[in-house]
Amino acid sequence: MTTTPIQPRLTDVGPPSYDKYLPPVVRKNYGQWKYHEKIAPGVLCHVAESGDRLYTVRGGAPRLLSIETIRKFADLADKYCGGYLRFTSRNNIEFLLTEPANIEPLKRDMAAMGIPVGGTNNSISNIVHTQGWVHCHSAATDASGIVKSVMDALCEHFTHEDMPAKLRIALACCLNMCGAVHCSDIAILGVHRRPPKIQKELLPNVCEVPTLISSCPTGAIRPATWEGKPSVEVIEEQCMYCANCYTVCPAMPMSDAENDGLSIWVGGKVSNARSEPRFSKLAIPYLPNHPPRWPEVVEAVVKIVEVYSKHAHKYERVGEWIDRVGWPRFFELTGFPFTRYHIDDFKHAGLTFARSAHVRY
Amino acid sequence: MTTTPIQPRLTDVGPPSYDKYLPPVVRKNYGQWKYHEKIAPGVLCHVAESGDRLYTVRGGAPRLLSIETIRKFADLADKYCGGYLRFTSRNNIEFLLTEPANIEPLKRDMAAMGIPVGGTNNSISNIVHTQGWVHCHSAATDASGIVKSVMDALCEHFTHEDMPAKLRIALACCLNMCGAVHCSDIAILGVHRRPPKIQKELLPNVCEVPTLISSCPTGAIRPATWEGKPSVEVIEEQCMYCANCYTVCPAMPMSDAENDGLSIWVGGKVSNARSEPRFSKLAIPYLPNHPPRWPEVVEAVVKIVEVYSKHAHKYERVGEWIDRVGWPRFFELTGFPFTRYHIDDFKHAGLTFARSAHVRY
Amino acid sequence: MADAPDGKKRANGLPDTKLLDDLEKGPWPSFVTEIKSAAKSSESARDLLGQLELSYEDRKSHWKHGGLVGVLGYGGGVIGRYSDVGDQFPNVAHFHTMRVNHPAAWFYTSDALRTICDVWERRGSGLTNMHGSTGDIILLGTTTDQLEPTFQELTHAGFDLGGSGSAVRTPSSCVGMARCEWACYDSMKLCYDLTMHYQDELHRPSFPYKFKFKFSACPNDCVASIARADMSVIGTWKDEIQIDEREVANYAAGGLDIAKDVCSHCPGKCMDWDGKKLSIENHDCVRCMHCMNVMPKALRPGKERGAVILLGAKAPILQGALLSSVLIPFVAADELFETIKELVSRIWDFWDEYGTNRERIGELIQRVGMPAFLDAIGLDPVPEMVSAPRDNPYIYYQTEKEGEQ
Amino acid sequence: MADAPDGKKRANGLPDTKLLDDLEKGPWPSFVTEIKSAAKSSESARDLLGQLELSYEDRKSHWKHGGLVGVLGYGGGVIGRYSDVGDQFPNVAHFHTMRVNHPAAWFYTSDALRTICDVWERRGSGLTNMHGSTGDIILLGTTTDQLEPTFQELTHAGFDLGGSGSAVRTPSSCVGMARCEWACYDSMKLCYDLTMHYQDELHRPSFPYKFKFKFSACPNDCVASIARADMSVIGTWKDEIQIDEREVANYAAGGLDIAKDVCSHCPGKCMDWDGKKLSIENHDCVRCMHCMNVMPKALRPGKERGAVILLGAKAPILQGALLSSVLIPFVAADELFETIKELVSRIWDFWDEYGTNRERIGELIQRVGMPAFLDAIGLDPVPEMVSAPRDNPYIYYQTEKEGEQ
Ligand code: SRM
Ligand code: SRM
Ligand code: SRM
Ligand code: SRM
Ligand code: SF4
Ligand code: SF4
Ligand code: SF4
Ligand code: SF4
Ligand code: SF4
Ligand code: SF4
Ligand code: SF4
Ligand code: SF4
Repeated sequence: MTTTPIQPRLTDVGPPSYDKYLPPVVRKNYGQWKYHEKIAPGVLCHVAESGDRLYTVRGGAPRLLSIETIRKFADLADKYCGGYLRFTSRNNIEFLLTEPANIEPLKRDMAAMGIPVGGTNNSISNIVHTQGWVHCHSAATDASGIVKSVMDALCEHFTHEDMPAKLRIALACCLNMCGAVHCSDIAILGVHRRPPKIQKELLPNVCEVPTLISSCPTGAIRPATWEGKPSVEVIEEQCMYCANCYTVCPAMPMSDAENDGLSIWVGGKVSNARSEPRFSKLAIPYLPNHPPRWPEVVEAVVKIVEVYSKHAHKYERVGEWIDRVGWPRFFELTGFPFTRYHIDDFKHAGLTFARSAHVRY
Repeated sequence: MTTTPIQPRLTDVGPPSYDKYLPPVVRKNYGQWKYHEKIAPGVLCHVAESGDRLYTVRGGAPRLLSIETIRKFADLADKYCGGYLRFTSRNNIEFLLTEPANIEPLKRDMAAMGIPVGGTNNSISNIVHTQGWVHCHSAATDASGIVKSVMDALCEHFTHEDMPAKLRIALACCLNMCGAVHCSDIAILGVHRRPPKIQKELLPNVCEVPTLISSCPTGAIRPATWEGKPSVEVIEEQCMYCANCYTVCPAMPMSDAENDGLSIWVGGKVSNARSEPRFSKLAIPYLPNHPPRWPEVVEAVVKIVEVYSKHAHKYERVGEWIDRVGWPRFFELTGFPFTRYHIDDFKHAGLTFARSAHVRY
Repeated sequence: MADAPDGKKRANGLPDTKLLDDLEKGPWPSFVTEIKSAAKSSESARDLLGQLELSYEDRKSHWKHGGLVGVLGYGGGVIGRYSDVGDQFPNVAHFHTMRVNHPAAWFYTSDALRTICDVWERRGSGLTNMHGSTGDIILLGTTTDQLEPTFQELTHAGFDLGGSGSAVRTPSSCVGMARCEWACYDSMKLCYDLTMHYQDELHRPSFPYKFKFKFSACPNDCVASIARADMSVIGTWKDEIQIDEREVANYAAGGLDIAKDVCSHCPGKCMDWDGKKLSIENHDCVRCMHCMNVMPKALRPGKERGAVILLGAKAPILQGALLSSVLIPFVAADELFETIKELVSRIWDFWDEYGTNRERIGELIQRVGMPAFLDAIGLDPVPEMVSAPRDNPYIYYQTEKEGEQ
Repeated sequence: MADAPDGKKRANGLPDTKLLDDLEKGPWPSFVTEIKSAAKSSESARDLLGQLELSYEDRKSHWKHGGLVGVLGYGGGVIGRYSDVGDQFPNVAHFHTMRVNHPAAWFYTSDALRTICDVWERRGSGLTNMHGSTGDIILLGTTTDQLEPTFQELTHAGFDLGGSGSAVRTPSSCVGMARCEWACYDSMKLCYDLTMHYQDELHRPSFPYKFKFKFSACPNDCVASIARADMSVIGTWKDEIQIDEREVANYAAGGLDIAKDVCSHCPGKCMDWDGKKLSIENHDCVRCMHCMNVMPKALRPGKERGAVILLGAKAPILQGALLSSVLIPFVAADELFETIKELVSRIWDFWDEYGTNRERIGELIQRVGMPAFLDAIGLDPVPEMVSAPRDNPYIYYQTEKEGEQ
């Protein structure tokens, strides 16, 4: 290993050009695609105006990949598709073929590698997720372990297109929501349930008190002094455990093995198809952190998937289905208790009250 | 005139019993109505399980009634329906008949009195309104004069059931909205556009400063002293002219002949039929006060009625029609300019931003 | 009556009203004509006309902020009103209105109306509003000394004052069972019974602010209760919509496009018309009334009837307008009176204790949060209370109370 | 590698991971297997495994708050990370990630991937995320001294760092024209061009907070731009949906229930299928994509293509999550690059001046109000910007500016 600069030192080269790694069939038909067809779960066929056909074989990946696995993907790409491949916005891997005859052999090799083929159309695709205990200081829970546990339980819905519509699950390990879970059909969100524990000795050295105070959305942090130095105190009843104070100040750690855990949210979506994009809404306020398999979380997600796939009409996303049948039915069918936590009490709370006589019985 | 108490002095007698003035056919069939039929504009027929029929003839009234007119109504009731009549929740008068043969003679007598018959089904009913310059200190405009002017222009829609659905207009002469205009198909609302003029000398004697300060929704009122006495000042840029300070303190008058005027709001509704109840939304931020006929207001309301009745589908209320065609179309069809005032900047403003790619061109 | 100080000419004893006269033209009945009609025998009506003309000229109100006037032992029911041009119009220098509690759903006999007219001819301007926006009979304008005698004559005639100030306001109800096939509970009787029950709270203001009740016997909400009442009671039903197949067929035969005009507008998306048979998935029906409104002969509400109780509507000031929101999704018709009494007393207790000056109940709930409000009044949260559960993760977990789940 | 201080046993040089081992079972590919695979040749991967097992035991993260580390002349692209159990797991005591700007729409050749793997084998843990939530290639874990050499090797291989901190973040785009028949503009090229244009803003944080761009070439929004980008550019079209009648008939013949599956879900309520012919009232179409999604062979976007530009999405903290909202309802495809550059510079000027520390653009707009924001960036209000006009009457009239209307 060396620290000597390779000459010349390049900066601001930016990413590779957008067309640098495109397969020839894509270059030729760029912007000239006519339609696509379903072939099988995990296999798409795009047909160009020219008549050319591009076959995509999609596989599920754990996102956290070792270079060994990436090299195996590269080998498969060389073997079946001239070395061309891509990843999707949900961390799946896609092989881009022009030879339909290569599809089945590729699928067999993927199976041998343990890569499930699927994730297309009305299947459950990969879970968008975040770092968790693998790399983040802020995590109220792990990410990869829950994702693995949930996808193990749902894998057959990845490999079969058996949902009423697309079903998208995401996980974020804290309220920063790096996984942007807030618009998912099902969202799993790590939560704290204890106020920060102020590290009084550390605080004056590592944090700016005014920044810290203004970081709190509910004004729970007040100035205080500690041994003559500027410090803060937390009004515990005003704290709703968002951890933003910890983000700006390392001396306000939040984690608490007994009280941290997960919440489950449902009915969000991103696409503009049919209904407008919308946020996910609270389904379960708290489930405990039970590694390595988080059985309560897996059970809850599976329950939602089952109830949804049984009751929704074709083309109804989770939120659209609930629109039609109503939230009371959602809670009745899933058996999840409806609690005081489900009723919003933040800034725009009043707008979520049921301000009509539209009631289902 | 006397001030000697009539003996005994009665208090808390409450209103007449709910069934005291019911006509016999209603007493007999109370709670036993089966269905109703349309007979003609302004004429309803309710049929009871017993087969009895009750005919209602509805007339428009100016709400502000002299005892002379009320006595004439009483006479008509005696002549045609055993003395029974009622008023509606929108200030129309209803004669309650059992003899269908009496309908036409009654209508003729009403016509002779200048009372238009109508207001039923998909007509434009009477305008719910408030006191205005007739009796309120708070009024940014008159009520009755505008109502008269608008109803003159719309009277044929009162007497004909020619709207796609019910169309309900309301007027309130200040932001207190006694007319509860906030959920009307078309609302006419008196507005101020100038901050209160503080009457410094009067203020300390008639107002409580803390109450006054807390009355301001935007915190525009600050404590001040005037000649040593506690008083207030108004930060004019923070004032949005709601007049709540004037409601609690007479020394903060708002009226300003040059700047007071009207705003027009559309698309609200109250019923739960089809869509949920909803607020009216801003159509025109300001029209001047031009008594006695308020031509700009009349023109604006007529324009909305025309555009709506031309473009809405059957059973679509104004707001439901706009839901379908979109607000851009509403502004395009009416020709009303869309301005910075239309974009909400109050508490929940962000929730009214168009947070989707759903756009009509 | 003499010429006014500004020297306006008067014909027939009436002031010269060039601007207002224009409002006697046109097809809609004229309030100016009404004022003139009263002015024939009432000096205050005459001066009202004069002052109003002046307002039309200067484009502003000539009334001053009200003062506290009333009748013995009552804290409300009268709105004090003084002119700022009382020198010009001495007969409206004091011009208070009296709010008289109307009979439920505004039913009258000709005699009842005449009684009121007679009192008001003797005691006031001869002008009224039939009715005020809250529902009262508004007796428009009299002087302070007439308040008590008017009141006494009214009570002896079986009428009483309505509400004003920080009190229960005159409750009102739709015509309901008296004439409407859709009434799911007896809105007129309930309105009357509760009005009687709350006489004290109505006449003697003791709340942080006003409290309004309105009663509509079905979701069409013909008294606009959801928009205008702190407590809105809206009739509904729990079981299945009653279908008369024969009448459905008649409507279809009569040219109604059932698929388009009925089913496609159904917000529950729960109706299906196959050209022959109308089927309704009642489980998904949101009880909106549309299908019944269009086919009143064919469809009717179910038989298990009652009401939704909603809370909190109000006009915009201070924090923005509110519609009432669901508090209890269903109360059977025969339990409404007791349930409301009990519920309201718990709500008022909380409001009394925590409501700030001029804070309506809907605003208080927004301020303290619905969960805290429900705790306080001892009601369990149910999903019917919300259009959707929260979407923000800012949850005040109460781990002490709940322990490990 | 020696036994860890806590004395856990290790088989094959790997730490004992009873809990994690369970996650190697089951049908879904295992991240534990991946870490173990890297751990065969990487000591840091081995210690990561050990520390993660410890986290699984104590149910908490063992990472400390990050520190500022990076490469020469860049202010971002590296997330510093330190272990709080560095004594037990010295090889992850420092374990920084490098964010590498991915190629548009994540296209690679096998060689490109191998190049990255080779660099990361030499310089880091051998672990990656393909990809991070913002879109970067995440090189997961190395030490401070390796940052600069890794960077240099990457730039020579044609890769550069992505964003972090208060800077432009790595923009990302959907696969668009490369493979999708619905692409209404060239999302990959626009993403690339703007990324190049903003290299300085990307590498040298100078904003109040982060700024993210995402590009989806049609309203299906396959990169979730509306939920995750400060500026979301979503393809759409202005003219009429292209209909291939023959293919519509084929779908119907193939068993598709066009009325139910297509028309009844149309949010514009603008489609009609009479059993033979599909007609669309394009004027009312909201460009939602549903009909095309269901019948890709029969329907296609119109020919006058471009994009909607939306602004302001973000995660919940501080004031609650936001979706982007419409700023410009339509920009033609060939004007996007120039329009966005110009618009963004005005937006950033305003944000620079008025944004407070850690205030995203969406929050700033909420704070100052959309009308004031539009004034500041010199854009006229249009009704497409709102779902509905205001419903509260709290209007700040500017009578001086406007005079009498
Ligand atoms: C490959 C990918 C884009 C990329 O650049 O990577 C992609 C590709 C396609 N999307 Fe997508 N979408 C991709 C992420 C998304 C996302 C973003 C996300 O999930 O985070 C969305 C928004 C999801 C949401 O609303 O929450 C998305 C919403 C759609 C929709 C609308 C679905 C709906 O009904 O709401 C369609 C249309 C459809 O499927 O009928 C669509 C359709 C398609 C089509 C059919 C477009 C085409 O003609 O090529 C592509 C194949 C879809 C399939 O998987 O069956 N794509 N698509 C992404 C694959 C992710 C994955 O591995 O699962
Ligand atoms: C008489 C009255 C009740 C009362 O106690 O006074 C009444 C009576 C009836 N209403 Fe109403 N409504 C009355 C005010 C209202 C109001 C309140 C208001 O306008 O302030 C509403 C809510 C309006 C709104 O949503 O803004 C109202 C919303 C309805 C609806 C729902 C209309 C809709 O599609 O949204 C129906 C059903 C219908 O008309 O199809 C209805 C239907 C009816 C029926 C047909 C009910 C029946 O079977 O008897 C009655 C005759 C209606 C007609 O006029 O054609 N009534 N109705 C009120 C007459 C007011 C007037 O003089 O115009
Ligand atoms: C007479 C009446 C208007 C009318 O012409 O019909 C009326 C007139 C006044 N209202 Fe009202 N309100 C009247 C129904 C309403 C309604 C409608 C309703 O009750 O259904 C509302 C909206 C619903 C609500 O309560 O929110 C209403 C909302 C207000 C408000 C705003 C209350 C709020 O919480 O935002 C005020 C301001 C206040 O209370 O200080 C107000 C205040 C007033 C005052 C007392 C003026 C004041 O600031 O002191 C007005 C006296 C006028 C006068 O000189 O006679 N009035 N007021 C209505 C009562 C007649 C009746 O008893 O039947
Ligand atoms: C690596 C990544 C998660 C992942 O596993 O994929 C990530 C990781 C972190 N994010 Fe993030 N964010 C990542 C994508 C996102 C996204 C999604 C997106 O960009 O599409 C969001 C939501 C969208 C948004 O920007 O609002 C996101 C919203 C946040 C926030 C909240 C920002 C806000 O305005 O509310 C923070 C807190 C902060 O900035 O201080 C944050 C902060 C962080 C920090 C730097 C932790 C911190 O407080 O300093 C995390 C470092 C973890 C680590 O040790 O590596 N991260 N973060 C994603 C970046 C990878 C990449 O470059 O491709
Ligand atoms: S969601 Fe929170 S814990 Fe997870 S990676 Fe992002 S900042 Fe870290
Ligand atoms: S966790 Fe959030 S609410 Fe609690 S003190 Fe910190 S910033 Fe405030
Ligand atoms: S709306 Fe305003 S001005 Fe009109 S009566 Fe009510 S309080 Fe008076
Ligand atoms: S008019 Fe309204 S906003 Fe203006 S100072 Fe008075 S209370 Fe405040
Ligand atoms: S609210 Fe319902 S029950 Fe009452 S009058 Fe109106 S339609 Fe009839
Ligand atoms: S009442 Fe309304 S929701 Fe129920 S079936 Fe009829 S139209 Fe549908
Ligand atoms: S966003 Fe639209 S154009 Fe882009 S990949 Fe998805 S479907 Fe295709
Ligand atoms: S794109 Fe959407 S709104 Fe437009 S016609 Fe198709 S389904 Fe309807």
